[in-house]
This record gives sequence, structure tokens and C-alpha cells, in this order.
Amino acid sequence: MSALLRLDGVEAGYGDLTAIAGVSLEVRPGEAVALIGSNGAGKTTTLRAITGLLPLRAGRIEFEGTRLDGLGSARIVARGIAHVPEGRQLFPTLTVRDNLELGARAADRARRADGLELVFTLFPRLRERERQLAGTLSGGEQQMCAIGRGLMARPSLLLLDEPSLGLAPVMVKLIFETLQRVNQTGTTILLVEQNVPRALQLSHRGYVLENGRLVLDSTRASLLASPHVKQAYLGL
Amino acid sequence: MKWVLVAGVLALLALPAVLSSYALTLFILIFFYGFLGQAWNIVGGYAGQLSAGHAAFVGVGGYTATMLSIELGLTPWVGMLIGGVLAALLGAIIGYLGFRFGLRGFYFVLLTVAFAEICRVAVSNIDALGGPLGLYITFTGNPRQFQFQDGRVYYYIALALMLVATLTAWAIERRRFGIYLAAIREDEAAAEALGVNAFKYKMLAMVVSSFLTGLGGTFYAFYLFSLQPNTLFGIPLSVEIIIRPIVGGAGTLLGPILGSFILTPLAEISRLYLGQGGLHGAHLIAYGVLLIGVVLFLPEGVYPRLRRALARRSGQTR
Amino acid sequence: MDLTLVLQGVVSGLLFGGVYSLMAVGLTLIFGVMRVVNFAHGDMMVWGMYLAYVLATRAGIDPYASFLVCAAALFALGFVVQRGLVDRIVDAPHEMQILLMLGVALVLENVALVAFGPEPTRVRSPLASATLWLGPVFVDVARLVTFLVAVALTTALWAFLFRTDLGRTIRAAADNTYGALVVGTDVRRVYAVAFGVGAACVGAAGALVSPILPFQPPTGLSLSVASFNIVIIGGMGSLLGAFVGGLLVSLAESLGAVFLKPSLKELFSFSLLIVILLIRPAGLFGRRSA
Amino acid sequence: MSLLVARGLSKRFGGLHAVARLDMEIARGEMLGLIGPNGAGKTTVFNLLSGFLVPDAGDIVLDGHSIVGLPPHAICRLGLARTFQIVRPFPRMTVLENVRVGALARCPRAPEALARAREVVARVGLGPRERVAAGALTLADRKRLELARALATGPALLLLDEVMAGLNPTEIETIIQLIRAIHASGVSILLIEHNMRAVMALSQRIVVLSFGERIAEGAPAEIAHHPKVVEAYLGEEYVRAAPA
Amino acid sequence: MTHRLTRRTFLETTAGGAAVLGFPLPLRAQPKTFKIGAIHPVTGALAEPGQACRLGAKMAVDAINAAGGVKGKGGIKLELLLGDTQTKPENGRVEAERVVTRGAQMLLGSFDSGSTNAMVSVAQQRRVPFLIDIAAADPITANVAQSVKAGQQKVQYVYRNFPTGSSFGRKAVQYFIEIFKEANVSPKRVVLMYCNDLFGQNQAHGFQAAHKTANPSWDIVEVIPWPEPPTDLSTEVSKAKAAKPDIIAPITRPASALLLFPEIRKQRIEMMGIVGPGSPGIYESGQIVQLKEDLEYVLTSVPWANFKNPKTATAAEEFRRRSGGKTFDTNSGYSYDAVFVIADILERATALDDPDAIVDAMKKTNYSSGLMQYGGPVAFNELGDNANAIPTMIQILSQKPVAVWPKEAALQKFVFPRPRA
Repeated sequence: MSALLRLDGVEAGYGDLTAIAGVSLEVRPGEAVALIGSNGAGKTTTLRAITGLLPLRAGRIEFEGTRLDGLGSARIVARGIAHVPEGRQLFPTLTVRDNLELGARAADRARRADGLELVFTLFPRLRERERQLAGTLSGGEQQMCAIGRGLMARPSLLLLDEPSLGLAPVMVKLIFETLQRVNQTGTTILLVEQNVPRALQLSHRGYVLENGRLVLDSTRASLLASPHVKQAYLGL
Repeated sequence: MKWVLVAGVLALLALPAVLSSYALTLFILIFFYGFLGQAWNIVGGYAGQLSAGHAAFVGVGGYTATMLSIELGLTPWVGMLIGGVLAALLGAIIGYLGFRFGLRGFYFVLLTVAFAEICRVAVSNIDALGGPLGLYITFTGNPRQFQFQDGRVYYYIALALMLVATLTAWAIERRRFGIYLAAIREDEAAAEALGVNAFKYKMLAMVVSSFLTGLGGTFYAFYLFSLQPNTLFGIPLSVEIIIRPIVGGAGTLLGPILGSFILTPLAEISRLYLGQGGLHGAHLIAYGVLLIGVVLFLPEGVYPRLRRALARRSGQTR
Repeated sequence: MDLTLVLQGVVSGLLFGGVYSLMAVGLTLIFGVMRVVNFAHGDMMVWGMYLAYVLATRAGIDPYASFLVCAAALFALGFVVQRGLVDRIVDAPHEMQILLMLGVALVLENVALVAFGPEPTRVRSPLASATLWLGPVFVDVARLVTFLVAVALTTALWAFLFRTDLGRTIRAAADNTYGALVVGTDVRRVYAVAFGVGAACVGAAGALVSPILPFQPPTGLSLSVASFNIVIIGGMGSLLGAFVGGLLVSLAESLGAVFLKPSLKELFSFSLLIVILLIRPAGLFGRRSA
Repeated sequence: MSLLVARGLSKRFGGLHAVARLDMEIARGEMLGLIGPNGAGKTTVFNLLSGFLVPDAGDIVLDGHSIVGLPPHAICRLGLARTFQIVRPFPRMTVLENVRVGALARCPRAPEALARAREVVARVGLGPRERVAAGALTLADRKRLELARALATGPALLLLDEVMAGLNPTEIETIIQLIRAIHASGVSILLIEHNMRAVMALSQRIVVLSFGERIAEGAPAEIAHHPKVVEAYLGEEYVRAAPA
Repeated sequence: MTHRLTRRTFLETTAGGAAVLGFPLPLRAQPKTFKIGAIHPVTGALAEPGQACRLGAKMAVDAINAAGGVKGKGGIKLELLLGDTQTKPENGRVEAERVVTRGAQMLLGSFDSGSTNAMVSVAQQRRVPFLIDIAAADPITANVAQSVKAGQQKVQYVYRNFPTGSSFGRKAVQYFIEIFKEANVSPKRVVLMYCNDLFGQNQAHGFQAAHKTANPSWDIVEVIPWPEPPTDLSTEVSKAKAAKPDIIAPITRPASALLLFPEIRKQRIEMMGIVGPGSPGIYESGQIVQLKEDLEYVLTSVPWANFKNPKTATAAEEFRRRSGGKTFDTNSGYSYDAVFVIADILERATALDDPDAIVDAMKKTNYSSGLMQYGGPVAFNELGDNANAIPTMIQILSQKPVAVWPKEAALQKFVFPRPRA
């Protein structure tokens, strides 16, 4: 099976800091892949590089067989990659519905109602909060809204950055169960997450990033058992 | 660099011997705006608090010295200091309100504009201060009255003012005060974390800046012999005060002077060559385009770019 | 105190407030979205007035009709200013942005001087001389119309921002630029459009008030200052704030003129500004940014 | 006697209880680690201690004086210095000038401050780069600079917020050495760190925060195996699923 | 004499093209023209009157040169060195210095009192005779006269051919009284409304002071100043209406006139009429087109051209042509006359290269061919002012401004009280 997304020797950074280097990975259609690693390991940078929010310094990124790098985020999003960023990055003074609809691609505007319906089915809580300003939502609801906004684009690939951050365990559970359903209905997922068991429960495979480099590429079971993981988080 | 500066100052001291009276006048304005720009630079450049109402201090200083001279016969040499103190008092009030209430960026800009406008409207409505008609100073040429038959004396006074402000800025720059101001401008929270009492130092900068600017009011009054609220407290004068240091490089020692040496002659040249024909206003269009050009091509101001260029060149020759 | 006079002061103040509101709405949009303080705002308004003047004198189009054309022309100007100038200095220090807009203001004012000459002028419109009487209180029809159009335009702008995709995208970019990038917004284009819409508002405002407000090239500065006042009082970035702020400032000045020397009336708006800055820096309807 | 004592410290942001009734003590000469998952409230604690935030409730006593409500600069002068998680150098100043700002808190005269700054710059290993503009430094050097600046204020207690984040192992190793040296010179240290290896290696005692509350406290070895800690970090499932 | 020549030579050497820095240039040939520095605000807030002044002065120079220059001095031609104050006092000084350095032997200007007073210092410092064409603030000349009297200055170089603020007021009150008498009405309540700027305040204070002195049968019941330029005058007019006026006495600028007169009509104030102590510009064709019926029957006291002088109509026509349709008025007219007064002075001066000789001739001026309406020949009193510079009461009748008072200036009989619509 050919890869949906392929990173090849990607290098990116901020100013004079090189955040990631030589990162090569691939995500196949229908998969859920976890990208794990400690703070500052370069996970977020990798996602930003994919969505074109950060220019590449080296390497290439292919999506559905065509090159993405250098396109700019607007065009990349239009190709079907949705990014649910760390910290959610909602529009706090806009309503939940506005936030969601802003996620829809321009071309999809006609099918926006279907998209909303889909999101509201996945997250009934959002339907209740449809007219509320996003800034007034609880943390978990904000995360739902952010994921919903990503799904509105009907993406073939969904990038998720730390969806469990700062959430109570119950909420984390709910979010991950929903993500699982999303994945099962055909959306490919690349997930950055520090809640390793949660991440691995969802994912088929995982990559471990350490200091901007991939150190491990493995399946769920072997990752769970791997000392790398515990080491990365607890320094043991 | 040091020797270049010393040579420059010596040249400026000797220059009146060969200058025409007109050129002398231009230099006087260059020095005067260099002085006002340098005074502004202390709070607007070094401390990064963009005051756009500095005309108010010129106005308070000028009106004070003039009223004291007209009503009480007090020599403007003393009136100048009293005017400076009153301007500093106004500066302290504006600074206190702005800094205590945490007004940053454009909010501070507009607070200062509002204060200057309030002064303007108030003075326009106080008959004892001449109202909009203003105050008219009798030309006597008497040095005790801060007046001189020979234009060169004004030249040296304006030069002295510019040098005093520059030396003040220089002294501030190398002391704790100046280092703290620069830290506040760069990152106020980080400065606080390093023990910098940002409020106190911003206040001090405002007071020193408004005091010096207030001194300029006396020079303005006794060089141009009349004061009107619209010219002395108006926004156009505030703009004149701030554009020179910004063009030259805000927060640098030589920026305001460089800015004044660039903009004053350019304004004059454009008026000379474009102001004579039928297109009244063409020279101000050119001036506006020039300001836009500076922003687009020298976004840090002229001096920082010049300094880097010089450093590169001396690096290459070595 | 003469009660009729007070009543008349309130009516006149509120009606003229429509002019102020219209002026401030465009500025608040530009600031709210891009955090750019448009020092050329008043000069853009004066250009709106001159365009209306040209259309009225050359083509015989009444400003109450031509304001749409003026809005379109100013949209283009605003778009170009944002795209060609402001956008290029986003990383420069704050003072440079001020300098840039001052330069733009200087150019606009003096191009107007060269093109139209220094005489104060006004656009004649049959509406401008009509009046209505409610007992002893008179209502100026031109100001009433301007007031109503101000309400309509503010509502239309509100509808644009809150009911259209582009408007929503503009609000989103203002709210969280990074978030907008993440969802694939071309933020630079959105900014240029927002600047254009803001300029279009003030262009329309200029055309609409050209029959009741005499103008000449230097008028821009005082209009800019008045607009800043209103926008800060109402809350930067808030449409409702700009609208209510306009009415409030006008009312304060009108009542100031009733009770005190009218030449002191500007003191009211500036004092109001300082009080607001100190007790509620985000303005009456603004949200305090974190 | 404890150098710093915090009692019942609480801070809410809107509905979020960022720090809840936290008690904490730092002994003179101690190196204390403060850890917890992202969003646990660690940086809020730093902001409360250093005066950038005023607590809703609770008291903070530094060296016998209550410092609640004091502005950051005053707290700094009482001997508590901090670094920022996202480094905040003064970008247009050189390394030396940056550190001199801190040094001026102890030596009001600029030349002495400069001498002190030079000494501190050398101590953190930035000597060769002292004339470089801070904005042009690499991340590792900026972190070092952040440390040097705080150190130059002559603190009795140093609050370090993730000084190792984003650094490579070699760089981390040198920073660890540096922190050890600073500690050895008599400065007490409170350390927020995600790099567990480093925090375990450095700290004498560790406090663990989760959702604004202290869930554990103890020696590094105990903490690493404390079930609540493992759960906070890796989730309840991990505790069940993974081999210990 | 020698000393002065050397000084002049020095000036010449530093003049000319090196305009900005004034570095020495090769010595020029002896000047074939007499240079007059004509400085006016042709940009900025006062650009409109400033441009009119400049054109008036240019026209006069053209007329004099076409007629053979200053005949008594070998037909030397006049040349204007133009300056723009941008309505800023400092530029009054800079421009004066520049034109003097470039060889101007006299100064002319400069409309606004601030710039004018800045030019005074240049005139006194550098001994350049200065004829103020327009600027009404009393102290400008009075201060110099006082300084000469006190012995602080030797010679007064500054003279003014324009009514001062206080004389404006005196004349206006006088005209009011005379017109009411002539019309056989006795209004009681006058509301004074004025723009609170330099010009308006000067006029209003002069008017109030003169009213107090004259103590006529009418009272100033309300004084309403407004900030200039105003954005809205409806409340001001309501306030005037509430004072139940018989007469509204407005002092407007062109911009405020556009607001005030329509507002007065719209608010339907019952009164005898509008009689202003001074409103420049309301008579401009542009203003009349704008204001139409709102201006009809409005009386105002302004310096006005004497159309009984046949030359005036010719000059007015030329001005209309060269200005693109504007009225030959206070500004253009006084600048025009000022140049002719200068030519007259030069004819009589014993030497053109001696400023003091020019001043001597200036003091003896007795010029009666001016195009403006004077109360007598142009002559300068001990303060340096022309006491015969007086305003004229004009009225807009059938959409045309017409001189109606004093009687010797009147071309038509005034219509007052105004007829009811």
C-alpha cells in the first residue's frame, strides 16, 4: 500500500535553532500513527512543517503522491490535511458554530451542513453549545471544538497535536474514543501525544522522537513494552 | 568614532564664521529639532514609551517663560528653568497615569495626544494667556531678555541645547538608568524579574524628557517671538518632534541628531525646488513619500544601518 | 436653563453623532483586525468627501447615491495601503508604523491640496437644507438621514462580519492569527480586505457627510483625532462601541456647548477619553486583551 | 529555617483552578524539583512566587518576610530570581549587556556591574560570546544567558523554568554541570523540568503537581515509582498495561 | 556706507544656488532688479488666503514692471522672491532669512500673525524694511515701536498697511451704530458668535472692547465662540436662538461660514438680520454658490476693494482670470496694494541700497492710489500702522457682494432689516 503522507529527511527550525532534522516517516491510508516524545523533541515542529506553517530547510514532504513543501498552508489545507494544533487555537470571540464552519474548505461550503451534522453527532456536547462563544467553553469542550473544526474540512489526513493536554481523565477518555471512531470511519490520523497509553491505544504504529530525531519506529505492542518510552517521559 | 564626533563638534563651533544668515537659521532649526528629538528620545526611544504629545511640554515651557517675562519682567534665563520644571510636572502627571494604569503602545500614544490637546484647548480659552491670538514678544535684541541682535548667538544656544540633551542622553545611556530603560523597552516583564522597577525608571525618563523639552519652549518663544496654542500645543509640532529621532533611529544616541540633519534640509530642499511652482503642496507630497521610503527601506532608522555599514567597511579594510 | 435648548442640544448631538459613528466604524475595524492605528484615517475620509464632490459637480450625482462609489474607491486605496505598505513592516518597531501612516497621511492630504485646492467646500444636496419641526425642536433632515444611514451601514458591516464567510474569516484572523493560518486562511489577503473594508466605510462616511461638514485638505487631521477618541472610548475593535462612542462623544460635545462656552467643547471628548483610558482602557464595549 | 515557605497558595483563572491550596517549602541550600504533566500549574507557581501573579489566597514568606503583593522587581531584590520558560533575552543587547541588567541589582554603579556581569558570563561559559547580540544566540546559549542574568542579580533562591527544554544531550549535560556549580556556591534552587533524567539527577527532593495540586513529594527515587506520579504522567492505563 | 556695501557684498556672495547650506558662490553681477521677499502661507491650514496674497503681489509686480518699473530709479524692475510659511511661525523666520540672504531688500507678508512676528525679528535683526500686507494682531507693530521708544532698537523697520484687530472692532461698532440709525431701527439684543481662533478672537475682543467704549443702545446679550474649524454648529445656533436676538453678529472663517449660515436659516431665527464684524471669504463666488440664499442680505465688515477706482475692476478681472474665478478681496487686494506702496516708497527713497533710506521714505508715505477702500491715503503712524486702513460694510445682494457702508464707499443702499421671506 502506498503512503498517504511521506516525510523524507525533513529539517525545520526557528531562527538559528534546528528543531527537527532528518525526520522521515510515512502514514498509510486509514492508519492512525502516533508521534511521541518528550517536550521539545520536535513533535509539534513536525506537524507544523507538514501543514506548511514552517518552511522546510531540507527534505521533502509528499501527500497523495505530490509534493506539499513550499505550497503554503492555505493550499495544503485545501488538499485535505487538517491540523488540530496544540493549545487548540480556537477563535475565542466567535461562536462554536462559527469556529466549526471556519474549518470547512472553501470548496466544501455547500456540504457544510453535512459537516456540522457529522461533528455534532460525534460531539453532541457541541450541539448544545452551538451559539456559545468558544472562549467560554471548558477545556474539554474546546478540544472537541478544535477537533470538530479540523473534521469540517473533510480531511483525508487529520493531524492532532496533544489533544489530551490539560484535560481531566474522563474527558481524555471521551476524546480518544471519538477519535477512534473518526479513524474507523476512514480518516487517517497522525497524532502527537504525551499520554502514551492513550496514544498507543488509538494508533496502529508509532514513532518516537528524541531531540529532533526519530529514534524508533514500531508497532503499538512493542512500543508499550519499549524502555525508550518510559525513559523519554520519566527519565528512567 | 570618538574623534569623528569631537571633530564634528569643533566644526560646528567654527561654522558660523562662514555661514550665511540663512544657513545659520537652518542650522539653528536642525539643532533645535535635534534637541527636541533627543529629549523625546529619552522616553520615546530609550524607554520605548511612545509619547506623541511632547508639544505640550514645549508649550508649557514657552508660555511659562514668556508670561513670567511679560508680566513680572523675569528674565527668560530663569523663566526657562521654571518652564522646564512645570513641563516636568505635567510629564510626571501624564507618566503617572499612563504607567500606573498600565497603558502601553498605542494607548499611551493616545493618552499623550489627549493631554496635549486638552492643553491646547484650555490655553485657547484662557484670555490671560492670550487665547488663540497668543502672546507676542517685543523684539529688543537684549540678551537679558534672551534676545540677540546677532543670529550667531542663537546658533550657539541651539547647539548648546542639542549638546546638553545629547550629553544627558549619553550619561543616561551609560548609567544604570539608561541600561534599565533599554531593558524595559526590550522586555518589561523580563526587566522586572531582574530587579528593575519599571514604573520608577519610566517616570524618571518621562520627567527628564519633559523637563528638557520644556526648556526648548523658551528657545522657541524667544527665537520666533510669538506663541499660539495651535502651533505650540498642536499635534503637528508633536509630529515634528518625533519623526526626526524615528527616522534617525529611536533609542540611539546619534539617531535624533542624524534624523534632524537629514529631515530639516530635505524639507527645505523640497520646499525650495517644489514649493515655488504652481503645485502648492508638491513638496509635502515628496516629504511624505520620503518618510514612507525610510520606513520601508530602513525600518530601524538610518543610524543603526549606517553604523553597521561603517562597521562592515572598516572590517573589510582591515 | 432653557429646557428647549437642552432638548435641542440632545437631539442635535445625537443626530450629529451619526457622523461620528460612521467615521469611527471603519477605524475600529482596521484596528480590531490588524492592530494598526491608521493615522491616515481622516485623510481617507477627506478623500471620500472630495470624490463625492467630484461626482456631484462633474456628474451631478447626489452624495446620498454616490457614497457607494466612494466606498469602492477607498476600498481599493485601503487594500493597496495594507498590501503594499503596512504588510511589509509587520516586524518593524511600533514607532515605524506610526511614521508610515503619518507619511501616507501627508501624501493624501497634499495630493488633495494639489488636486482640489485649499478652499473649504461642501457638497450641495437638496436634502441638506430640509428641516423637520417637532414642536419647538428642530430636526435637521440631512443629519437625520446621515444618522439613519450610519445605523444602516453599521448594521450592514455587522452583517458582513457576522453573517458572511469572508466576514467571519476576518473576525477569525483578528481573534487568533495562528488559528486562522492553521485552518488554511490566506491571512495577508484577509488583512488587505479588512483594511479595504475599513477604508471603504470611512470613504462612505466622507461622502455621506460631505453635504453637512465643510472640508478642505487639512481637515483630515482633526477627523483622525476625533475618530481615535471615539474608538478608544467605545472600545477598539468593537463595532457597537464605535457606534455608541460616536453618539456619546457628540452628545457630550453638544451638551458641553449648551452648558459652557462652546469653544471648550472639545475638552469634553478628550477628558472623557482620559477617564475611559484610566478606568476602562479596553473601552466601553471592548474586551480587555489578555 | 526554611528559605521560602508557601502556605495555602491558590490561583484561579476563570473557571480553572491553576494552583490549589499548595503548600511548599524550600530549605536553605536545597535543590528542589517541581514536576508535573503539562498544564499542571508549575509555571503559575513560579509566577506567584516571583510576583508576576498575585495569589487569590495564601502566603509566601521569603527569608522571614511575606512577599505576597510585592512587585517582581522588589522580590528580585529580596533575593529571589527566576528564568522564563520561553527565554526572554533583550534581543538587541549583547550578552554582556543583558547580564549587566541583572548585575545592576547588586552593583548600582555601571562599571562594577559590568565587571560582575563579565564574571558571571564567564562562569556560565558564554565568555567568548559576550559581545554577540542576544537575538543572534543559539537556543542553548540563550538558555545559558537567561541563567546568567538571573544569577547576576545575586539571588539566594533561583527559580529555573525548563532551562533544558529544547537542548541536545551534550548541551543538557553542560547545563546540569552549571546548575550543580551554582548550587554548590550556596544558591538554593527550585527547578521546573520536563527532562526527567536531569531533574532526577539534580534534585534532592521533588514536589509533583497535577491539576494544581500537590500529589506527591519525596526523594527522586521514591517519586519515580510513586503510582500517583506514574499515573499522572502516563495515565492510569499505563500503570495497568505496562510492566513496572 | 562702505560698511553696508561690504555687508551686501557678503550677502550676495553667500546667496543664490547654494540655497541650503549657503556656501560661497561666485560673486553675482550688480542686481538689475529690486528684490522683495514675499512670504505667505501657500500650504497648510491657511493655504487659501496665502495663495491669494501671493497672486495679488505677483499681479502688482507684473503691473509695475509692465509700466516701466520704478521710474525714479532708472526703471529698476521689481522681483519677488517667494516663500511659503506652511502656516508655521518657524518657517516665517526661515523663509525671511532665505530670501534676505538671496538678496531681498524688503520683506512682504505674511498673513498669519505668528509667522509675521517671526519675520519681524529678521527684519529688525538684519535691518530689512518689512511691509506687512496682512496680519491684524495689534502687538506686532506696537511692540517694535515700543522697543524703539525704549531705545532697545534704533530704527523701526516694520510697517503695516492693514487694519489692526482693535481698529476692526472700532469700525465695526461704528458701522453698526450708523447703519441702525440710517435704517431707523433700534435693535436691542445682539448675539456675537465667533470662531475661536487667532483671527476670530482678535476681532471679537476688538468688537467687544469698542462696544464697551461706544456704549450704544444695543447690548451684546450672548457671546458664543466655537472651536475652529468646527464640525457642527447646531447647538451653538440653538444657543443663539435661545438668546432671542435682534441681530446675530457672526465672525466666521470660510469653513465655519459653510456651517453657520445654513444652520441659522434652518433654525428659523426671527430677527432683523445678520450683521457681522468680519467674515472673510463669505463673498467668494465659491461660497456664494455653496450657500446661495443663506447668504442673501448678510452684512459683514471686511477690508474691501474700492470699485469706484476704475483700475480696481481691471485688477479684479485679471485676478479672477489668474486665480481660476476668485474674488479680488482683502487678501489679494492688500497684497496688491502693498507692492504698489513699496514701489511708491522706492520712488521716493534717496537710495535703494540703504535700508534706513527706505525706512525714511516709508515713514513719509502718503499714497492714495490704492485699490482697496481706505479712509484716506496710506500713511504710517507712530506705531507703524496705517490708521486709514479700514474695513467696509458689504452686503450680499442678489448673490453678489456689494459695498454698502460707509456712505462714501457704498455702491448700493443696504437692505436692512432684511425682508421677511
